Amino acid sequence: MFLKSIINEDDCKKRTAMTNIELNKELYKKIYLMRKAEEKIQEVYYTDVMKTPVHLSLGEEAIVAGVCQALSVDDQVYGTCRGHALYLARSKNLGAFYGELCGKVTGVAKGKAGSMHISCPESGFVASSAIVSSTIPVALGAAFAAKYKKSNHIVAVFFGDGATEEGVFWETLNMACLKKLPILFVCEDNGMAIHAQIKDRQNYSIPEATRSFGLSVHSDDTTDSERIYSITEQAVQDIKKTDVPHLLHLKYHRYLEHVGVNEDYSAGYRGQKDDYADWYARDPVLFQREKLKLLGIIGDEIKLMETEIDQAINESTKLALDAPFPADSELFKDVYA
Amino acid sequence: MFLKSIINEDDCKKRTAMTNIELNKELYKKIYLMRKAEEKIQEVYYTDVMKTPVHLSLGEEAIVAGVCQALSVDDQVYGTCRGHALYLARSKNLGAFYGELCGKVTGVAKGKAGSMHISCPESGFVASSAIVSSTIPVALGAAFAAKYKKSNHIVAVFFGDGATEEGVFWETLNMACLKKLPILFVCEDNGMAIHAQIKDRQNYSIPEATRSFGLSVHSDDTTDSERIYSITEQAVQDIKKTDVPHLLHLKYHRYLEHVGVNEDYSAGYRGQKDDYADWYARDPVLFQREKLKLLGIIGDEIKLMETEIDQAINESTKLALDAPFPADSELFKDVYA
Amino acid sequence: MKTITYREAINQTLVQEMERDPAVFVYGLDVTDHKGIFGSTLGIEDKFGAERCFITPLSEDAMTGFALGAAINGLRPVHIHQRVDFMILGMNQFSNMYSSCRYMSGGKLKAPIVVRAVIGRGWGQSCQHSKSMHSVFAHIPGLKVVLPTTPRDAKGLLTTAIRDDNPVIVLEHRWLYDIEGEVPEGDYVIPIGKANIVRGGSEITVIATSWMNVEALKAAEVVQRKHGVEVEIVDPRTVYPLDEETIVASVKKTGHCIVADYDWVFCGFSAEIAAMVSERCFKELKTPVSRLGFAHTPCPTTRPLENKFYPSAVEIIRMVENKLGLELADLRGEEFYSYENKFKGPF
Amino acid sequence: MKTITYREAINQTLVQEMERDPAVFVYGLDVTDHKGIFGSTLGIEDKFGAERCFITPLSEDAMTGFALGAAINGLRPVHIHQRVDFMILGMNQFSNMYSSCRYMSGGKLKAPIVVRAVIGRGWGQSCQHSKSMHSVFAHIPGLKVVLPTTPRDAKGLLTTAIRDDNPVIVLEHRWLYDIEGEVPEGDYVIPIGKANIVRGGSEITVIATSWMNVEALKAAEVVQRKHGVEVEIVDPRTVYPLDEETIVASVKKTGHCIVADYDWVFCGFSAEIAAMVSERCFKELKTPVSRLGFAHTPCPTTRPLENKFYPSAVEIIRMVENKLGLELADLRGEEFYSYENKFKGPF
Ligand SMILES: Cc1ncc(C[n+]2csc(CCOP(=O)(O)OP(=O)(O)O)c2C)c(N)n1
Ligand SMILES: Cc1ncc(C[n+]2csc(CCOP(=O)(O)OP(=O)(O)O)c2C)c(N)n1
Ligand SMILES: [Mg+2]
Ligand SMILES: [Mg+2]
Repeated sequence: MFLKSIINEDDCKKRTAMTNIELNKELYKKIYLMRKAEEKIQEVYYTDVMKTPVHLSLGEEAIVAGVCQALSVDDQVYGTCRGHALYLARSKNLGAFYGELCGKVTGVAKGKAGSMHISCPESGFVASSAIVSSTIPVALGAAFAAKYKKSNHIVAVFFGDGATEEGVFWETLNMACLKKLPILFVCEDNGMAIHAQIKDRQNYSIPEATRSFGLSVHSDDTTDSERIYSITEQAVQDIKKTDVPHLLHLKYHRYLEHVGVNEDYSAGYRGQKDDYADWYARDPVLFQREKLKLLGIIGDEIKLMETEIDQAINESTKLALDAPFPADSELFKDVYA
Repeated sequence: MFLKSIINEDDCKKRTAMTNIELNKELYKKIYLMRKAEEKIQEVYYTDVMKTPVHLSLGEEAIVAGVCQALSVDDQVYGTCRGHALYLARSKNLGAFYGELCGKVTGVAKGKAGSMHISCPESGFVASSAIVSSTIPVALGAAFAAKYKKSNHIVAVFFGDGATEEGVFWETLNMACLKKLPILFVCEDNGMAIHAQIKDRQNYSIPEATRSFGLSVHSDDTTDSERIYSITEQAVQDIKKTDVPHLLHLKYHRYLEHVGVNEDYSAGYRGQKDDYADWYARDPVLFQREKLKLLGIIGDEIKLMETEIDQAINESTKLALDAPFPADSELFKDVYA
Repeated sequence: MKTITYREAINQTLVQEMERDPAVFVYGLDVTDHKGIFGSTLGIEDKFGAERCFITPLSEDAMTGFALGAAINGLRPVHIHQRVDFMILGMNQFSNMYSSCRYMSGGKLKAPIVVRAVIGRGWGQSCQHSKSMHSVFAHIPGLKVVLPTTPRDAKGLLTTAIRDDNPVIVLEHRWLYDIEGEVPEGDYVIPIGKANIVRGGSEITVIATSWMNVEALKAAEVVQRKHGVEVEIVDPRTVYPLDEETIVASVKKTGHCIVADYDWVFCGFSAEIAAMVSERCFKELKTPVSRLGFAHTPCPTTRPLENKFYPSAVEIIRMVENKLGLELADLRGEEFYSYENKFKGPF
Repeated sequence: MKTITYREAINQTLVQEMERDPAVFVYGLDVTDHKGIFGSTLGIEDKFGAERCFITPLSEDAMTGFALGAAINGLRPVHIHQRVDFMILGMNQFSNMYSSCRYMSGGKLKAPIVVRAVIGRGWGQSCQHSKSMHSVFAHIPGLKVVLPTTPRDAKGLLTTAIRDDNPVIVLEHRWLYDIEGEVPEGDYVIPIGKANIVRGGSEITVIATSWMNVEALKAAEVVQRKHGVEVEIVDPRTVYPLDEETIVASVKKTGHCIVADYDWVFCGFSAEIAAMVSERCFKELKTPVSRLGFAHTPCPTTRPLENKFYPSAVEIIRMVENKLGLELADLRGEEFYSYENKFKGPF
């Protein structure tokens, strides 16, 4: 199940030529897809057809959509166990997405990876990992390879605020700056690591401390994907021009529990939903839909985009559910090359 | 072989009452001891009686003597494989020092530890390690224990510039600040890690980056141990008053090869000896000897101090050489408590 | 004696030991939240305060070294990991520091540390949330490694571990948390280094670790019913130090030995047991020692492959039949443990 | 064929492979200095430039992950560590990332990485500069582990390792660096997974790894001279994948097996070999498989204890005598390898 219209292979070439309206429509489609794809998971998860812990992306859509929109197809991304949005930003293959979550042969990794390790190397989402911080140095090596091969692409690595507490993060920053590698660090700061608040974990300010390691840092808490797109576009240009690695420190609110498909404000570790009213008022999907309207796009056209996506999601899910599981012999395949 | 006169058990209590002259004599004795103890190793090493790689302290004496002079006997220190000076600053037991280097039963760890793991827990030099950075988090735990037990002592951990490149260093800084632990980080920056210059390894400035983690930082490149003593005394007071961990960033020149007993300027990795003429002109031993003279201490008195130390070193070495090796059965002892 | 779960037994032990000894404290990621490490640390912070029960930054390496510093200064840290896979970030401290700290001090320092970690299978936990690694830890001199199976063992062994003056790694299988059993209410200890004969039998010995005891018990019951053969099950409980005598005595009696270990086979604990038994029961063994463990692959996510990755009661039954030359029993209609019947929705 | 040292063989291999394939590059602490990792990387930077041969910060964890990122993007990193003990700081990457990267991508990614590390004994190297750890790495599916013994093996196996599309860990004993042997000048490969019969013999098999082959050869010579007994020595050369067939064939022939491994015994590679041989040669074994390895202690510094910590030719001789029921030979006057005779002064 391919969503042809959503991501265009030569996006990047077109982008400069893209009108503001086209750009915003594109962003909306991506954000809407992320939102609806996750909601579909929420819907079916209780039936146990997806045997894989899920760390949903609800709330962070603008970041992933905005950053990825500013990357070219040759630029790579690396992620964490919260990787659904990243997959959907990079891969058109919705069938392989749901196939993977359902553990089917149609999955992007034949069901071996599940949600926590989802990737799509053929679309430049090269790897994700459920060990916090562990793709960060891998992305460093990827950036080195890009430079070594004199390719002109950059590598973006996504991680949470918690990941900055692992020593390997600081090791990576140092090496990236020392070797002037084309890498963009994207810190998606939701202020939480599982149920622990950032103030109980960090004595440093992420932008300040990373700046002291030599990076160019840009912070924001917008839910406007176009703004994030612009920031990223600037960062990518800078990286290529100056050889200084950049870090985007972007805040968002995690809508759901850490892992799983439910809200859990009642658990008490971070206040009630009302305490986050400002975030919900700026919800990335709502925000972008309003923006399209402001740009003069009529409700019907929006509805059309949405319907196409809804249908694709429904069909992909159905296909995944109907697809076969891998044969037992698959267990021993691809351990070694 | 105990050097009674060198370190006084209630140093700390006396210290406030110490005159400037007493203090400087004390510092000179320690620095002289460190220098001569290492020179003795240089002298005998070629006979293979010390079967243990040695990372000598020549050049750094003022730092270790100055910092330790400002600590109380209850304050603890942790070190690295370059730990001789630290041992000599804290322990009066010269016999156990040479015994350890010679691998004899009289050694502080019965010869098991050798040079690279030397310590003297009973004198508050609790542990050292030959894995770069690996006592840094251990010192963190020790500082936690001090606070937990409401003791009023602090923990000082010594390490090189290279150690700051290990992620665990930054992890430790964060936790230390977060928990407001009574810890003093002492970075002995010789600009080298083995044969690698700092500019090829670090893209950050140690004081700036550590400050951004929330520490109070003091940098210096003095070879005046009294100055280092004063800086440390201030830092210790501050730590106790403010609960903010401190870092001393102190530069020095490593006189010898990384490991072993020789000069190796001819190897070419860091220029010739002449390039470091400014350091040698300010050599900690010379400097402190001159200062004593300026303070009006006559040559004879200095000579007397030196002779006592020289004799103690000679006797301790002889005793160590004559002492027996541990019995084979010792191999299996003290693996488990 | 009360019947309680494994998670309650752990929780009770922590409370009792913290009450008994003010030097004991508990820390790690997530230990104070409302989930409380699958329930095992719930209520501890409330009872003992934030000094003795606290969370940390996501810094496993530093926080592993931290325990050593606290321990050599008279405290008794209990460091907890939601998954053993995260504990590996502290591997340098385990192999280079914990292991040799006492030895390198000439016996002057002691390091009474407990590191608890959850191992094994959950619901599609995949390759980075499912290891066991006891074979690796036990390989390194200076460490002790414990794998409690029953609620009673969990309490008795954790109590001993906390009172032990050495680093002790306690690995708890996640599925065991729901297991119920009789547990004395007061204080008691189970020595580290003493195996448990889980089931007496005379015809074949199964050495099983952790969750594999549940599988082995089921297999033994089926084999008994179908073939009238009595399987003896020995749970070493502690990987290092190892109670060789109990194992050897059992195999000398039965002449057959299967090792069902909850880990990879190659260079694993099953290899150690097989090597040791093959040497010490050389004359008595009627068939070579057989080994069962994880498939030599990373752990996959999807149902059928995950089921095939892990060893199970069915494989033990087939191995017993094979070794004793029995016909294969018809296993249709048998009910084997499956998490499928337990899971509904998120974590 | 020229006679060169092990260190020259490694150096030659790096040069030849870097000339052959521009994707190969070499990095690690100290690889460009005047000591050049005991001589094995000397001249590489001069020849290939700083892009293809460079040092790094002291950041083993990040630099281990770095190789994976480079490898899955078409490069062929050779990451070098002066001691395997430092490599342990990258354990998370090895066990959680390298091992499963290909599997988790459904076979789309490949990770052609070589990690070279120096193992073993030097001059009072003590507990943190002397491990081997091959048993631990080999335990983890997805990794390959190689222990070359001779200069010829060093070149042939390192060549194969560099061309292999998987992570391969190559562990080189420091004392072997001085060993000389005939090595073909051109290109050649030795397959990973093929054991080497170092010495033919019919009466007893010694499976020896790395430096233990030197000890075993000496032992075999003494045993031959003193007792007229022919010892067969098999060097597995690669720990994983393991050439079981060659080992099994040898033991089936001799009926006796000693495993002399350069590692701790408990849950070690010697356990794996003993378990496998005991199973597959069950009928042919006349005595149980015996194991030799490090003492179950951290490695001490001082002379007598360090000598006792490591297994040696003398112990192999005694074990052979014991297994074959021979009288103990008088070993006075025999010359055994001792580093004492080699070392004069610093490193
Ligand atoms: C090394 C490691 N430690 C602990 C965990 C358990 N864990 C999983 S996600 C998570 C929180 C991560 O927080 P953050 O990096 O901010 O990402 P977020 O979940 O907020 O997106 C933790 C602690 C882990 N997976 N890996
Ligand atoms: C984790 C680790 N990596 C590498 C080494 C090898 N090594 C020993 S000392 C050293 C340099 C340390 O430099 P620094 O911290 O500045 O201390 P210095 O030797 O200058 O006192 C290195 C790389 C080691 N011992 N441990
Ligand atoms: Mg977060
Ligand atoms: Mg230095």
